[in-house]
Amino acid sequence: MVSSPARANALLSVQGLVKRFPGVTALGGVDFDVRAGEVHCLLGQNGAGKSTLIKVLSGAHRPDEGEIRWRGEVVEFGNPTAAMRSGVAAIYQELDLVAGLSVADNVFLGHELSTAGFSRRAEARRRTRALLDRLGHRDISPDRDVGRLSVAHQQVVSMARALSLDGQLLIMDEPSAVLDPDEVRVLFGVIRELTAQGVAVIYISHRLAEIREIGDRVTVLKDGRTVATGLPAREVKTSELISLMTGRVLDNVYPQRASLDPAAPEVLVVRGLADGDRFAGVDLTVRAGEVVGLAGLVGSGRSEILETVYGARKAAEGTVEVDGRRLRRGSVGAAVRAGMGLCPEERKSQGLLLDQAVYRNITVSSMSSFAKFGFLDDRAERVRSSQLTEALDVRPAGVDRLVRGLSGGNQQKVVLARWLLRECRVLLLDEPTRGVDVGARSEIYELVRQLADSGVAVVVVSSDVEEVLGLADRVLVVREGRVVHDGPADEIDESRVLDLVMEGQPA
Amino acid sequence: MSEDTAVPTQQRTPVAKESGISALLGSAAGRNTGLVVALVLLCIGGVVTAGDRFADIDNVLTILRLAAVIGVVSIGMTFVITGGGIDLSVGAIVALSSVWATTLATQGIANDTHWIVMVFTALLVGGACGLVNGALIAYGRVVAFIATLASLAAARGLAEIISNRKTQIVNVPGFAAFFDASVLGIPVLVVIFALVAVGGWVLLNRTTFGRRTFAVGGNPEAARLAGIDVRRHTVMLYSLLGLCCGLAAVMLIARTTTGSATHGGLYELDAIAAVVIGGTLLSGGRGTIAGTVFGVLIFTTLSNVFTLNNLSISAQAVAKGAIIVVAVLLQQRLARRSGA
Amino acid sequence: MSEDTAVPTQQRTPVAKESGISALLGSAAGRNTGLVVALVLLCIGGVVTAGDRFADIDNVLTILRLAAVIGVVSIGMTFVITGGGIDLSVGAIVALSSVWATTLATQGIANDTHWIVMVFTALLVGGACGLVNGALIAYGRVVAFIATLASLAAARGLAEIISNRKTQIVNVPGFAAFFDASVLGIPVLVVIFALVAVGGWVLLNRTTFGRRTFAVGGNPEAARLAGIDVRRHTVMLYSLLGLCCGLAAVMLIARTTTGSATHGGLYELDAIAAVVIGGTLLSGGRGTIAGTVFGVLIFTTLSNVFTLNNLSISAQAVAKGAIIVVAVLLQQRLARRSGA
Amino acid sequence: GNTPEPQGGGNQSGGVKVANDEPGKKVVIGFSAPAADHGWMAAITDAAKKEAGKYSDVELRVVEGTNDPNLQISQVETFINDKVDAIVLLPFDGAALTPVALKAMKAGITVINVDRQFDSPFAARSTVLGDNYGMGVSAGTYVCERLKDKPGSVVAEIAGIDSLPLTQDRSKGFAQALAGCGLKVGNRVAAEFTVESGERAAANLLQAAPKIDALWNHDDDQGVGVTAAIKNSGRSEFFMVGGAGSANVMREIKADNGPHKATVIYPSTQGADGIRLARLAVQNKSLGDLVEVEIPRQVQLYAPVVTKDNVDRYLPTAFES
Ligand SMILES: Nc1ncnc2c1ncn2[C@@H]1O[C@H](COP(=O)(O)OP(=O)(O)OP(=O)(O)O)[C@@H](O)[C@H]1O
Ligand SMILES: Nc1ncnc2c1ncn2[C@@H]1O[C@H](COP(=O)(O)OP(=O)(O)OP(=O)(O)O)[C@@H](O)[C@H]1O
Ligand SMILES: [Mg+2]
Ligand SMILES: [Mg+2]
Repeated sequence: MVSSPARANALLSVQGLVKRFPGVTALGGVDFDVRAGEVHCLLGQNGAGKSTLIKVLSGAHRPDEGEIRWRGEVVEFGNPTAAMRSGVAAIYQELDLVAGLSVADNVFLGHELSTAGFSRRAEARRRTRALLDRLGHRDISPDRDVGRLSVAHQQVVSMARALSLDGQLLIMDEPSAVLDPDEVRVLFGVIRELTAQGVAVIYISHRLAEIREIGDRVTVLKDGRTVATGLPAREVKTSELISLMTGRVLDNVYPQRASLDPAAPEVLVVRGLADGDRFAGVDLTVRAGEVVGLAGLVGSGRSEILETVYGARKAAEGTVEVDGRRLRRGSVGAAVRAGMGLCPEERKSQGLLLDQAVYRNITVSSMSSFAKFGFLDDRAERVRSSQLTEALDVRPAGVDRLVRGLSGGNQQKVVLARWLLRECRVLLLDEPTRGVDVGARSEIYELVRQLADSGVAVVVVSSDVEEVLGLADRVLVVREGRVVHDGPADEIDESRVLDLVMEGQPA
Repeated sequence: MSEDTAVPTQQRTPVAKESGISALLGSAAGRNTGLVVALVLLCIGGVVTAGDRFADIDNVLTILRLAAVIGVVSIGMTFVITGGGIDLSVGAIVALSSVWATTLATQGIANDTHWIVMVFTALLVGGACGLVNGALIAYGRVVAFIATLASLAAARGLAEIISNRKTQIVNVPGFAAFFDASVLGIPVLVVIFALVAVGGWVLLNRTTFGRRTFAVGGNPEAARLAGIDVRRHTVMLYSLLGLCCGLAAVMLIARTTTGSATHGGLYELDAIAAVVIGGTLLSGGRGTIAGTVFGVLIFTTLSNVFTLNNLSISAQAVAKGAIIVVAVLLQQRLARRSGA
Repeated sequence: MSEDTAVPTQQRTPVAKESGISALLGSAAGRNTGLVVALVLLCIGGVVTAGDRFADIDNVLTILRLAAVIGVVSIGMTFVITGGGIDLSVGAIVALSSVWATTLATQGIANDTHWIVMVFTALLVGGACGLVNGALIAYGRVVAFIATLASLAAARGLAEIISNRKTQIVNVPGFAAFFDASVLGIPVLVVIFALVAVGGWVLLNRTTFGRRTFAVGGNPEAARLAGIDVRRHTVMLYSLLGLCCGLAAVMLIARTTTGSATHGGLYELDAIAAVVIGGTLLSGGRGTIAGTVFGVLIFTTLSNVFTLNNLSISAQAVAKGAIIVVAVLLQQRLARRSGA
Repeated sequence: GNTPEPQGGGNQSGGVKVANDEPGKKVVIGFSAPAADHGWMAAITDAAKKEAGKYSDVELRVVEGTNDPNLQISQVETFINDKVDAIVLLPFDGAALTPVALKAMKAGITVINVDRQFDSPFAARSTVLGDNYGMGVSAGTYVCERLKDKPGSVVAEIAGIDSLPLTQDRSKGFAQALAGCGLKVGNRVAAEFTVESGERAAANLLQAAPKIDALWNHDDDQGVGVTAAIKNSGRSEFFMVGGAGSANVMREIKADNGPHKATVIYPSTQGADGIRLARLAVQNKSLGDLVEVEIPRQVQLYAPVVTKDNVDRYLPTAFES
C-alpha cells in the first residue's frame, strides 16, 4: 500500500492489520489513520472487529500481521504499558474496573501516584474529584467502592481513568451505551475540549445520530476488514453507512404497531410494589400483546423494579400476578415457572455463562423441555439453538462456540434467544439493545413486536428515549423510584418524556 | 497455535458430536491427552524399574483397589468443585460414617437383620453431613472453605466421641464376604468405583442436574436469574458428596474390617488434588469426571511404583512433587496444542 | 439486605477517611465487629471458666507468643490470597527453612561470625521457595493449588533429607538470648509479630504494591489492561509469603530451640483458616490484615481456653467447629447490618 | 553374659549368637510403618534398615511411611504380589491391617507384627510389643516414689496423639500407678509427637497449672519442645519424666541440668527386632538363649525407668531424635 502524505502526517496509522483467534479471524486487514485533533468514528456490525482493533491499538492484543505507525514511526505495543507510555489511552467496551477498589484507586491503577512506593492518597482523591467534576459527576465519591456503582457511573469512572492518562489518542469503545442523553451531552463537551487541545479521539458507537453530532471522519469495518475510510461524518448519508456496514438496505427501523385488542387479558399485574426507599408504589399492568416501555434517568430505579417483579430481589410490599395467579415474593423460580423471563442489564455478570457453549446458554432456562427423566437430548438442544441463532443472525455461527469469544452485541442476542426458546408469557427486557448494531437492532425490534403479537406481555427498559417511544405501546416514566407518568406512547413525544424525566433535577 | 481461519460470516457447520460410549472414550482421551501421557509415562517408568512385578495383573488390581476408596470421594468432589464449592470435611465424614456404621448398636441390628443396615447407616450419616455442609453454605452463607473446615473439626471430634477413640472391629457375617468377593475376576470395590465413575459421568454430562452444576459453578448470579434454584442445587451437590463419602466409608470398612475415627486422614487434600490435576477448575464451572479418574490413577500408580522400587522415603516426597508439576505442565501444553 | 438508599443524583457526602492510627483502629474495629465480638465472647468465656488463670498477664503473653509464629505466616498468606492465589506449602517451607538454618554447617558459620547468619539463611531459603512457587504459577501457569501442593511434598522431603529426619538442636550463643528477651515486658517474638502486622497493613493499604495486589486478585484482566505486570506481581506475592515463612521458621527455632522437618505441620490449613475467617475473600480481591490478626487470635485463644479448662481433644474439636461457624455467622450479620 | 534387653543393640548380642548370625538362605523382607512424622517413628525405620544392613542374606524393601490404612494395606498387598519371604509390619492401626496380614499369612508369608497389635492371633507369626501400659505404670511409679511424702501434689501430663490407642494405654497406666499412692493427674494436654506441638501444648499447660510438682511427657521428641517452653516460662518448681528414651533426654538426665530427672524407655529398636525375628523365622532358626526350637509367638519389651543412676547403661542404644 502506498503511504500518502496524509498518512505520513497522521498521529496514528494502521495498515493491513490482522488478528486471529482460534477458529476465527477477528481482523482480516484493517487500514485507517487518525489525525491529531479529530474525532474518528468506527462503525461496524456486531462482531465486525471494532473492539478487537481497539485492543490491538492499545497493546492488549498483539497483532498477527500488519503495521502500526505512531507519529510516522513503526511501533509495536507489546503490552498496555507501552501503549500508555506513547500516549494511547483506552476505555474498553467490557468495563475493566476492579470491584472492591475505590474510584480513586481505579482511576490511577497502573500509574499510581506515589512517593517511594507509598500511595499519595489525598492527591489521588483530589485529582479524581477534579476529573469526575469535569465529567459532570459531582455525585460520585472518589472513596466509593467501584463495584457498588451503577453501570453508568462505572462508565464515568472508566472515562476519568482514560483522562487521567493525559494521552494523545483517546479510544472510546461504546462509551454512550449506558449513558442517558444528558450524560452523553457532557461527554461530548469533554471530547470537544480535548480535540481542541489537539488530542485525537477514536469513537465507537452504534448510534448513528451521535456519530453525526461528534464525529469528523468515519471508518466502516465489515467482517474484520475496512470497507470505507475517511468518510466525512456529517455529510455521508445514513443509508450509505448502513449498507456499507450490513451490505443491505434498511428503511423503517421500528416495526408497525398492531392495534391493541382492548379486550386482551391482563397478563402481568403489579400492585403497590415497594422496596425500602429504593422505589415505592409501583403499579404496572401489561396486557397480552402489549409492549410497555419504562423511561427514566440512569439510576432512577428501573432495573430494580424489573428485578423485583421478576423475584430476583425481594419486595418489601406489593404483589405480582401473572395470569391472575399471585407469585411468591423473592422467588425467581416461581416467576420463571409462571412464564416470566428477564434479559438482565449486565449481560456479562448477570446473563451469561461465559465459558460455556452458546447452546447451553440458550437452553439453560428450558432444560426440562429437552429432558426425559432428567436426561438431556443434546442433539435437540443444538438443533433448536441453531435455529434461533440463525434467526437472530448471531455471528460467528456455531452453537458450540464459547460465549466468551462472541462480540458484545452477539452475546446480547444469545440472552434474548434464551427467552425466545422458552416461549414466555411475560418478557422483561432491561436495555435489550445495549451494544447492538443497527441491523440487529431492527431485528430485535421486529422480534419483540412479533412476540407481542403472539400474545406475550413485554416490558422494556431503555435509556434511549427514542427507542422506548418507537417500540412501546404504552410508556411509563420513572423518576427517583416513582412512576410519574403512565400513558399511550403515541400521546407523548421525546421532549415531553425528557422533561418528565428531568423534572426537579438540577441542570 | 494452528487455528482455522474461517471468516466469521462464513457459515460454520456445527460440529456434530455423536453420543455413546465411543464419544465418551474419544472425548475423554482427547481432552485429557496430557493426563493419559503422564499416566503412560508413569507406567513405562514402572515397567522399566520393576518389570513384571509392575505389569502383573495382581499388581494392577492392587492399584485399582487402592484407588477405589479415594476415587469415589474424588468423583463426589468433582461435582462440588464444578459447582463452585470446596469441601475440606470429606475425610472427617468418611471417619464419622465408618464409626457410626460399626458401633456395637449398629452391628447388633445388622446381625439381627442384614448387613445392608450398615451400608445404609454409613450412607445416611454421610448424606446428612453433606446436607449440613450444604445448608450452612447455601442458606447460612458461610464461605465453603470455613464451613467445611468447621465440619472437619466437628465430625472428627464426634467420631472420636462415639468410638471412644477405639478402633471398632466388624463382626457381621456376609458384609466382608460380599465386599471381598470378585466379579469376573474384578474385586467388588473396583466394580463399585467403576460404577460410581460411569454414573458420575452420566450425571454430570447427560442430565439436567449436571448442566445446572456447570451453570451454578460458572456464574451463580446468571444461573439464578435463569431460574435455577442455586441454593437448593448447592445443597444437593454437598449432599451428593456426603453420600459418596458414606459409600467410601463402607468400602474402607470392608477393606480394613474396622471403623475408626482416624480413617480418611487428609482425604480432603488427596481428593482435591486428584480433581484439580484432572482439569476441573477450582473456581468452578468446568469439570471432568474422566480427568478426575485419571488424576486418582496417577496418584495411586505413583505410590505403587514407589512401593515397588524401594526408594528412600524422603526422596519419594521430592520426586512426587516434581512429577505432579510435570504432569500438569504436560497436560497444559498438550491441551493448548489441541486448541481446547 | 438494607443497602444505602441515596438517590444517585443527590450529592453524597463522601465518607471522610482520616489517616493515621485512629483510622486504622477505628476502621479495623468497624469492619471486623463480628470478629471483635467473637473474640470478646471467647475472652468472657475464658474468664468465666478459668478466672484469673485466663486474665493473667502471663497467660495473655502466652497466647500472643503462640499466635506469633502462625500469625506471621498468616499475614503473608493474606497477601497471596488477596492477590487471588493460595499456598499449601507454607508449613513445608517453614520446616525446610528451619532445618537449613540449623544444620551443623550453618550453625558452624554462625558460631564463627554472628547468629544473624541463621536468620538470613532461613529468610533466603523461604524467599527462594516462594520464588519457585510464584514462578511455577505465574510463568509456568500451573494452578496455584497444585503447584504449592507439589512444593509441599518436595520441600518436606528435602527437609527430611537434609536433617536426616533428626531434630537439630541450636547451640549458637546469642540467638536464643536475643529471641527469648523481652522489650518493655513484651517478648521479642510478639514484638516481631506486631511489627510484621503493622508493616503488612501499611504495605497492603498504603502502597502501590498493595493497591496492585487488590487489582491482581480482583480482576487480573483489568489489572493487565491497566499496565500492571500481573505475572511479576504474582511472583512477588509468593516470594513475600516465602519470606514470612522464613521469618516464622526463625521464630519457631527460637521457641523450640530446634530445627526439624516436622515443624510447621498443617500450618497451611491454620493460616488459610485464619485469613478467611478474618474476612479475606478466598477468590481474591479483598483482604484485611486486621481481620487476619483477629482470626489468628481467635484460634489461639480458643485452644488456650480449652487447655485451661482441661477439655478432651474430641470435645475441643466439636466445640471448635461450632465456634468457627458462629463466629463467621456473627461477622456476617454484623457486617451486613453496618452496611459494609 | 546375655544383655538384659533383647533389643539391646545388634553388635552386643551379635557377638554371642554366632550360629544365628551365620549367613543362611536369602530372605526378602518387606517393611512398612506409619509416616515418619516424628523422631521415634523415624528412628524405628532407621534402626530396621541398619539392622538389615548387617546381614548379607537379608534384602529389605522399605516403603513410604503412611498414616492411611488404605495405602498401607495396598503396600502389604504389593509385598504379597511380590512373594516376599517375610513382612515386618508396624501398622498405623492394628485392627485395620489385620485382614491383609491374614491374607499374607495365608499366602505363606511370615508376618512379624511390631508395636501395634493385630486383633487376630493368626495374623502374625510373632509379635514384638512395646509396653505402653507398662510405660505409664513405670512413669507413675517413679513419680509416686518421689512424691510419696507430699500428698496433694499436682501432677501434670502431656500426652501424645490422643486418638491413638497407645496414648490411651500410657495414660491409663500412669493414672493407675498414681492412684496407688493417692495422687491423680491434675492437668492433661495432648500434643502430636512433634517438637512444635510439644512446645505449644506445654506453653498452654504451664498457664493452666500455676504450680506443678511433677510432669510426665509421653514422648521425648515432643519433649524437646516441652523443655523449650519450660525454659521460656522460667519455671523450675517441678521435675519432669520423659518417655520413649531419646539420647538427648538421657544426656540431660546424666548432666542433671534440666527439668528431666528420668525417662521411661519405649524401645525404638522394635523394628530392628522384627527384622531379626523375621530372618530367624524364615531360616527356621531359634532364639539363641531360649530352649525352644521356634521363635516365640510374642515378645513384650520392658519399659524401664532411666535415672541418673543407671543412665550409662541405656545411653548407647538410645535414639537420636
Ligand atoms: N478473545 C476472543 N477469542 C475468540 N474470538 C474472539 C475473541 N475476541 C473477539 N473474538 C471474535 O472476534 C470477532 C470480532 O469481535 P469484536 O469484539 O472485535 O467485535 P465488535 O466489532 O467490537 O462487535 P460489537 O459491536 O458487538 O462490540 C468476533 O467474531 C468475536 O467472536
Ligand atoms: N447493589 C447495590 N448496592 C448499592 N447501590 C446500588 C446497588 N444496585 C444499584 N444501586 C444504586 O441504585 C441506583 C439505581 O440503580 P438501577 O440500576 O436500578 O437504575 P436504572 O434506572 O436501571 O439505571 P440504569 O440505566 O443504570 O440501569 C443506582 O444509582 C445504583 O448506584
Ligand atoms: Mg465491541
Ligand atoms: Mg438499569
